Amino acid sequence: MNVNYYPAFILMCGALMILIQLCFKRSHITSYLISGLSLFLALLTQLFLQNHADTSDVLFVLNAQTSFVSLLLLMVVGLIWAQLYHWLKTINEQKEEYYLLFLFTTIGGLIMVSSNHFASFFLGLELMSLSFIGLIAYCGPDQKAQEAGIKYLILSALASAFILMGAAILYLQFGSLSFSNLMPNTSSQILPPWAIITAIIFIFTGLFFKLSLVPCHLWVADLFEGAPLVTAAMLATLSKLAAFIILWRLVTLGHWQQYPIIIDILSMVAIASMFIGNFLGLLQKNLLRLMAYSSIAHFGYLLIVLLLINNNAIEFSSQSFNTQTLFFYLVAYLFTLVGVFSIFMQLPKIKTLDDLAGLFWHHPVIAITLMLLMLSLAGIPLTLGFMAKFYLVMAAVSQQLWLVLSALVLSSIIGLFYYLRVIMAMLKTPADELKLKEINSSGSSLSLNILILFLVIGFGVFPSSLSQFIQQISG
Amino acid sequence: MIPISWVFMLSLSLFVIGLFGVLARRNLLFILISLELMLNAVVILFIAASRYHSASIANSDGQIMYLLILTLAASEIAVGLSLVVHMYRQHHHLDIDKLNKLRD
Amino acid sequence: MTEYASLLALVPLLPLFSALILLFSKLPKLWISIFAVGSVASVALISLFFNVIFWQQSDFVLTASLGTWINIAQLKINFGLYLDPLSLVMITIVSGVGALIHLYSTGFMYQDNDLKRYFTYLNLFVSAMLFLVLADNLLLLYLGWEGVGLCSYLLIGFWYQDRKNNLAANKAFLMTRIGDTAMAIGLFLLFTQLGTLDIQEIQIKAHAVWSLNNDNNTMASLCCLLLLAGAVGKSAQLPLQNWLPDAMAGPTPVSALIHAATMVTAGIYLIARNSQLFQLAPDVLYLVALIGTFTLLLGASAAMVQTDLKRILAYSTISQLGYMFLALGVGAGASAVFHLMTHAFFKALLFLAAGALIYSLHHEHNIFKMGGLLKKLPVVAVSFAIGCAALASLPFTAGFFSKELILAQVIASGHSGLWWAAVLGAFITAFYSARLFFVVFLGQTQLSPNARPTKSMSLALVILSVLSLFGGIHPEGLKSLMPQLDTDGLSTLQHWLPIILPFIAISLAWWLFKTKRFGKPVPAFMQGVHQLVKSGWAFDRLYQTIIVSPFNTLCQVNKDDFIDLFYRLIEKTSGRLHMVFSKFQNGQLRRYNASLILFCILAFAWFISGELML
Amino acid sequence: MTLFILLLMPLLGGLLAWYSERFDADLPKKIALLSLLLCWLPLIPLLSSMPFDASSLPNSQWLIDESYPWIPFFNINAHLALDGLSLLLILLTLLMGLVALSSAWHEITKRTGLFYLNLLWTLAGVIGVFLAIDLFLFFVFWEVMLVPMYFLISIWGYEQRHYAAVKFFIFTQAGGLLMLISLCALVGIHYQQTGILTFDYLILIQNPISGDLAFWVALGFTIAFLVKLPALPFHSWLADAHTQAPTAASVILAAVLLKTGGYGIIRFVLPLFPQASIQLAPFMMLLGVIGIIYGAMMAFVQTDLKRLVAYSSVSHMGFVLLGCFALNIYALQGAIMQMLAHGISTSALFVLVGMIQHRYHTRDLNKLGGLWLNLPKLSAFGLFFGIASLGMPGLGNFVAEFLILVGSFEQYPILTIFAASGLILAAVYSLLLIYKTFFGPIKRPHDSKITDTNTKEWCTLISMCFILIYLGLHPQPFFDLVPITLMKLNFIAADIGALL
Repeated sequence: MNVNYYPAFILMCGALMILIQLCFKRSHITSYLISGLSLFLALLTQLFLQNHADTSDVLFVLNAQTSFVSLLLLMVVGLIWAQLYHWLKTINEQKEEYYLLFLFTTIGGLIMVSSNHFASFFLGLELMSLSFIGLIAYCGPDQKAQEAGIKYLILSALASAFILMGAAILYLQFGSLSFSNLMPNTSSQILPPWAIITAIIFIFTGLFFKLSLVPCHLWVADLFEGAPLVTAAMLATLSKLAAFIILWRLVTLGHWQQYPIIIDILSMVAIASMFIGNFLGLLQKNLLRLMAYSSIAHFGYLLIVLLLINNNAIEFSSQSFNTQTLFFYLVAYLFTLVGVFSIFMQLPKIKTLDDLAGLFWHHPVIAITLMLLMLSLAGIPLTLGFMAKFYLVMAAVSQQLWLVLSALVLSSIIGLFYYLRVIMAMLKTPADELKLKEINSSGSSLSLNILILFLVIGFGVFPSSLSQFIQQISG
Repeated sequence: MIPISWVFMLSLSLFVIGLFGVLARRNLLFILISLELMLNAVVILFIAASRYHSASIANSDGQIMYLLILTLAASEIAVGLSLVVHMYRQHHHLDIDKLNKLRD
Repeated sequence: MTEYASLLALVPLLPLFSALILLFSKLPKLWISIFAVGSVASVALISLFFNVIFWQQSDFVLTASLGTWINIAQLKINFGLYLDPLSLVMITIVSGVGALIHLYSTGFMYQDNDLKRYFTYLNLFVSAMLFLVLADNLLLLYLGWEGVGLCSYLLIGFWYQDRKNNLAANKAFLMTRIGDTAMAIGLFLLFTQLGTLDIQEIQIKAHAVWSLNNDNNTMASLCCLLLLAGAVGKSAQLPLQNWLPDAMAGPTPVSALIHAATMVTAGIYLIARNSQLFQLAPDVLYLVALIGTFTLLLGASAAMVQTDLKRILAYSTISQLGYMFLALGVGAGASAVFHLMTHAFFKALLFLAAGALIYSLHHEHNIFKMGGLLKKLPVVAVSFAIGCAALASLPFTAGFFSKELILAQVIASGHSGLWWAAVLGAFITAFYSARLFFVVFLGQTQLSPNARPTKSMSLALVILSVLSLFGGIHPEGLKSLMPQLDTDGLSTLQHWLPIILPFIAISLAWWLFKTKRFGKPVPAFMQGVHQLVKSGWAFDRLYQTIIVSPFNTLCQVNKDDFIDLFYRLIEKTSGRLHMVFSKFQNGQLRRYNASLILFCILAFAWFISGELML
Repeated sequence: MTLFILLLMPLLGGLLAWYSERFDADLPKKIALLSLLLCWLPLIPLLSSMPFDASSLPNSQWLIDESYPWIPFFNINAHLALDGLSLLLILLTLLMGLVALSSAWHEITKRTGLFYLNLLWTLAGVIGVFLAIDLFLFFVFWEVMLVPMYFLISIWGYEQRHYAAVKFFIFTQAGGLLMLISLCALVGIHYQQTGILTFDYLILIQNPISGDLAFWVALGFTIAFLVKLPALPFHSWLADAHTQAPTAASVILAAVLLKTGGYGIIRFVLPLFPQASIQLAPFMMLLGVIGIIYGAMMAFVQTDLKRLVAYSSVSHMGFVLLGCFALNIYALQGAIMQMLAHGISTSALFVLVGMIQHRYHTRDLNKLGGLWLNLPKLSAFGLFFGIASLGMPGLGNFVAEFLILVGSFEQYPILTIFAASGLILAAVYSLLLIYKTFFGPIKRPHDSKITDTNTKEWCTLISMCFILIYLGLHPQPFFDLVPITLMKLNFIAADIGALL
């Protein structure tokens, strides 16, 4: 068994342990600890595997880049796990099954992230989607969660169907399902050329649904609002990270960039999601829906990375720099997002902007953290978000993608407005004090905020260590 | 020997029929059924492709994918049906158009 | 010669120091007036001392420098003072008349509780005027020029409670500012063409550069035209003259000092100072003469029909300044400055006498409400009589010598048409000064004076009367500075007509006064013309319609910044776009499925369209 | 290390002030005052050793130059350097910080700790902008100085403070993003042309980029600076930001934040893009002149006192733009002098407006009138600074405007004549300001508890008067301090009028 499978394997054992523990005696704390332990061990092995894993077999590609991504994934899940216990206490449901599904989604993510073959990709995708349905519809009586669960079920099934259809056509054309040899210029032209394009479009539909990019973005706001908070956090970070890595691997390994139409589709979708994502969020009152629309916009920005054609001649458009931009942007965006969701977890009763009123004057630490996270999302300097945007602009400018860049500027200005609205809401004089009184800023959440601040602002002001680490990985 | 493009056209048309089913139907059960139809359409293409390519490269990826898709369809339907039961118990109807509490 | 330099430096600085002391100190009224009058009197003494020293020499130059101001690349400007016969005459007038007016206003303004503010502004004005007159470069002259404008704005609006005074002050400042801006553009042109702003260097370089090839005299005439515009603005000549009558809103000594003796003469000084430059542009000189003539006719005719005492004197100042511009225009700079000197004496006398009148008739301005005051206010009556005589240029008064000289020069320079207009002006001047004297001092008394002018006011009146009578000595230095035209080839008519005319005008006025026709309303058909002339040939209404109201409506229309509306439009459209997109989010699952398929269809359609076009 | 201390002092001072609010209410302002005074320490040795006569100009342009590695991958380093121009502007910043502090002393009562934190952090950001030589660091400071100013306006402002604060933030951010793109493009092109990847201004200036893309990059930079220096099409944020900001914030905004735009043009646009700025010059000068006239016309009809002063600074900044792009030595010196003089005269006007608002709780010109009777000292200062703002000779503004107009006359005479008409319009709105507030009949019943200027206000205003007079009568040390000749502005025609 290849040493690189150990992290997934450990998580699998963790899940089994929880199952066995369920049979004997239901105790929330033990399942919490088991899942925590398995996650921690998986993280350690992943760290250990970081510097000498470079084998690749049929189903999985296990080089430095994928191990970095799975490391990032595990760290994000670890951060979400840290607040799971407090949040679950407030839910009057069976607690232990949540950890089970939680671990299964992580395993699905790990598989999907390092997959190099349609089979493994499909396996990971389904494992993650189905366990997500469970996570979403977890709270029985809550009608919104039910509705969200049904929507996610139907839509993800539809998306998988599209991806499979695309895979099937490509398999018919190229005879193999692994990503690396989807070379377009084979001798035998089995299917008419438009068939390959339709296959790619079908796969794009499925993946764009997962990434909630513009034409298929309608579901994400309802899911964020309907699903329980932690599930929404997982959806925002885990499923989108895995889907984007797959999209990136498909486009780069499969050299889909030299089809001019793919470049057009990608740039149109990127520009559309930047604008529509930001316009949707403009006057949005519900905080979670706001975060959903901002994630549409951010993945619109990230799509620019796929438009960059690697040629090592120009300084900032070499293969390694494009991957660095991708990873840096993912790290920055995911950490900021996890930070925002952990803040929301600490403010249970607060759902809309008006509830936020006066938070700054009652709980300064939480308010300042949320403020800095909003600035990081907006891309104001001295935050991680700005460094990510700087990488992106450097890469795009060196390839003279002026249309996309102007869209980036205009949409981030529009985006700036609703990030400022959140900050503005916190500064307003509070309408009713009681809602703010109930927030018990306990010790553990304070330390978590400090950690998030360290990640977002620390790396924002001194990004050299992070950028060096990413530079080594992307080779 | 039936030319592969015929099979391709068959699976594509089946796929589109399933797609139409998902869009047109309002009842959740029928949506699940048409989803099943779409997955079967894909399966046909995989089997045909694997059969077509078996001459040149002796790989049976297609068949393995078929097995995977079947298991997926089964587990998906299981979860779907549990949601259907749950929905019926709460709403006493299966019309998904009425499920629009989550809106902007 | 240099030991006097420090003395020269004192001349402009003394009033400035006293103004600063008055500003920051809390002195009692007596000390305030002592400081104010003392500083200007000492400057008068210094200028007298300079007069005595330089009495024989006709071409002396005394310079002093107070340090560098701006020194970048070519632009080297320092606070340099330059004394020569022309500026000597000017500082003697400014400080002499200024000291007398300060003395007079200690009495006139004594009850006013804002005395400190009054004397600060007055001293500041005198120091600015001295800077203007003594400046050796045009930028320092411009500093004095604007300083004088500022002080006149502050002093006109001295009684700030009354809305009318403030508007008059704003009008005065803005109209002079228009002239100043034109002059500033002249400065820029001079600097870019000649590379220097030093007055003497300009004269030399101008002659070197422009007289060589007479084709680009246009540049010289352009510079002179712009400087002329500045002079016209400051000396209230034709296009920009209707601020002076409204400037009478200020206290009377202020009108005497600023709007009769000193500030309004700054324009004449500017042209006289740059006479060599103006020589290079004969067409501009002729324009100066034309402006002078038209202004003198306008001023004289308007003064003839006024009823307000101070407005008559204001319009008469405008017309006398017209004479000086005429003299400058025909190239008789020296006679212009000579008339400036005599005019300063008798016009200041008239204003101060009018001030005494107003002071004693509890602020009455309308002359037809006064009458028969000869017996009641003897000193004021006598000084007023001497002033009117000098104004009408009766023989053996100071006015006579200077005006005759100008008329002779005009004839000598061959402009007979201008001469006839000047003579007509002289006739009307004599007529309205006589009318003024008869209406105010003869006939039966309507208002009886309740206060008598104080000692200091009477002293100032007496000294000025003496000066108006015997002040007609033509300063020697001026003749050498600016060439004179020989005036012996005159025909008898041209020699005797200007001397007889005043007597005819006075007898006409006496006849009209005797038949009680002065106060009567004008017959119907003359009503329109009378009103037109009374309002100073309707220049106020003219500027109101062409400049002020269009500018006002233009600004009001754009009150809230149409560019801002553009940004508000963006704000509204983005709000509406938000509404449009959020309408899609209506929670219908089947609509979400459709969105997925929509992407496929659109992508495929794009692909097909791409294919078909190839 | 002195420059970093100068930068860190306000930051730490701010934090301390905020923390000290727990102990007692008026400790923060004392700490803020202390930290501002401490900021002068690093500059004292510099000022004393500075040779104030033109003979011994410092040989190299930079008085202090410090650089530490920051992001090695892009070889960005935290490179701060001080030359004559930035020394002048930093002195202005510190001075205006003190003025803002004095005007906020009694006015701000609630949440004072946070107020002084934001105040000092804005100052730190601005000092950073004036010192930063590394383009990336400059951009970081450019954006970061906005955040505390946004809080100043949105928490302590007046009625529509949120709208004004957001508008201010978004306008400048849009400009900033445009600058980010042109910054990256500049570095990219420079790398292609010379093979050196650097963000350092000193290296970039060695061989400025050329070509048509350079024109667009220069335009990107200029637009970002035009938004900050409110030039015409992007000026509408200034009026709202000023009317809704508290006095101290609008003093800082008027005196210092507007100058970062002018400083940016002189420091980055002119030297880095010589050909492009020659091509851009006529349009920008036209924009400047339109700005002058448009600002004056707008100021003329405003009924709100602060809006009037805000639009007047749009007009003054039009002069700065005209001066910068006239591309000759007089106009450039004039532009720098105008930035200093305008900084002082407009912030003094804002302090006065703040004092009037503090006493009469209104800024509406129709309700104010005849203040001279009850508040003679305050009205005297109002008169002085109103006159200064219309450009009275003997005060700083005149020297600046004269130099700008002389410089630009040599390039485009007709354009300068229109700009000179701005002088008349400046007189129009300044006299209107003075007449409507201080003269005229008294409209409000005089209650005795409204006092005239107290000693603190008197001292700040009188010191500003003396500075303006010193600027007007003896500007020479300020001209010697800015070694234009040392800068790479070789295309400036220094020999005007040498026709002989």
